[in-house]
Amino acid sequence: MKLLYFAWVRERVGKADEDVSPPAGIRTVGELMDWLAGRGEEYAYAFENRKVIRAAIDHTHVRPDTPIADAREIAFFPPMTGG
Amino acid sequence: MKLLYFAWVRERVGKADEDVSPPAGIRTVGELMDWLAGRGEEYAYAFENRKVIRAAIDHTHVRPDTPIADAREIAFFPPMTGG
Amino acid sequence: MAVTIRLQREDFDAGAEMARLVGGRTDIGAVVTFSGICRDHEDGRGVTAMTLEHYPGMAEDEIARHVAEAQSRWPLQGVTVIHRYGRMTPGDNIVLVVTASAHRDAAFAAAEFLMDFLKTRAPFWKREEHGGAASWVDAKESDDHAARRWTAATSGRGRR
Amino acid sequence: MAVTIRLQREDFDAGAEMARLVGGRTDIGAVVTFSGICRDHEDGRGVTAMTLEHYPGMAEDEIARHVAEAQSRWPLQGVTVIHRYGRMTPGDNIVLVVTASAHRDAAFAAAEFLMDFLKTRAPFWKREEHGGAASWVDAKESDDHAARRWTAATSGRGRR
Repeated sequence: MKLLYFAWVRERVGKADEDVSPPAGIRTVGELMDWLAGRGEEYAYAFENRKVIRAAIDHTHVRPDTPIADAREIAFFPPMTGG
Repeated sequence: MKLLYFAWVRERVGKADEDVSPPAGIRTVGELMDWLAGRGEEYAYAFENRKVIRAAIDHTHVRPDTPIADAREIAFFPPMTGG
Repeated sequence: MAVTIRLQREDFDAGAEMARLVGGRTDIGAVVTFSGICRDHEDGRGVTAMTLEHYPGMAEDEIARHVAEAQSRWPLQGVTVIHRYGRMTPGDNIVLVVTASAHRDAAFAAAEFLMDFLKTRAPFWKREEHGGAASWVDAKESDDHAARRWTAATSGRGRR
Repeated sequence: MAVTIRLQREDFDAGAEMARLVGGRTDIGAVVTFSGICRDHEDGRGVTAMTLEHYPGMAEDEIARHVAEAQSRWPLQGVTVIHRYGRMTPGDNIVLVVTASAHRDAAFAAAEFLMDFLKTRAPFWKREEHGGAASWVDAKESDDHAARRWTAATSGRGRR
């Protein structure tokens, strides 16, 4: 699946997007964040305060307990500050 | 004192403005309307439903019990429909 | 604060008025513009034209009082109010309110406040033409209701 | 309903967008326009520039969803939403919302609704420059609070 990062999540991870294949046990958005946080220092830093990080699956806001099984594109980003 | 009429009050009275000298006993806006209503058919028609008629003294909205002693200009008109 | 109040027979250019209020300033974050336009229908009836009568002198005074009241309620950086009088046909501009503030809630609230008061307190009267016939427009209870909310509540978001 | 949604790096002309939404129509009575402008200060700190990052694709989808929601809540005749991205300096336009309806309450409510959701749900992120330093703007509790009022209340004036 494709992951996208925005704003300071992007800056901390050090890239704007990547393709990942998480293990079969990773079922939800929250579990995906836990798994990502274990992938290295930059990910641990990006996901250190998981409560403030928002996620979207295929352009729709989702909660941490949302299943990722059918996702093509998952994005992680800080709370939005547009307008 | 100068009286001004607007919208259908003006149409019913048949003039836009006039100078009047009400008798000394006429002290309030409401009493002035009563007095005007007795001045002829067109005034009686204009002021037949006194409750809906609004008044202003010198460009400020006033109630029927407002004294008219210091008024230079008194206007009568229907409820406003601007904007 | 930059205040413009104009009563005029001529049309106005809403975009130009917005630009004039904001132009060259960098402290304004939010501009709310309300344009009132002559509609071709009213309460299900066709409207072919409309004539707006006003009370010259009092109209300016009454609008200025409500602009001052808006300034005292919200932190505004500019207000423009333009109200036309005379005869208009559907599609014509009638009224323009522009409010500018650092923040959007103040700009929105002040624009709504001014419109509610223009509808119920500013001395203007609309006479509508429906084909051959013409009639004075009755004041709307919904407009009075809208205006009353500003006296019942405190300023800003507290009014909701 | 006439719906325009644009994300763009280029500036926009608020007056021209208003005119385009209304032009040639005689059924619209009220047009509310909100312009968000880059300010030279934020929370008492000077701002020299700002960069807006967005999530292409999702931003359009999210705005379209909220425009559809606004249409279902209020009788609207047209909505335009333009949001810029890229680097802006104080005085530059950031966002434009234009709503058109037969009546002013619907136009005002829909414009406020759309702005509250652009602030809290549309995937945009502001990075402010203060002289040499730059920092991502934190989301504001006041914006979340403003957005929540639309889920708590029913539509139209009932929300107040």
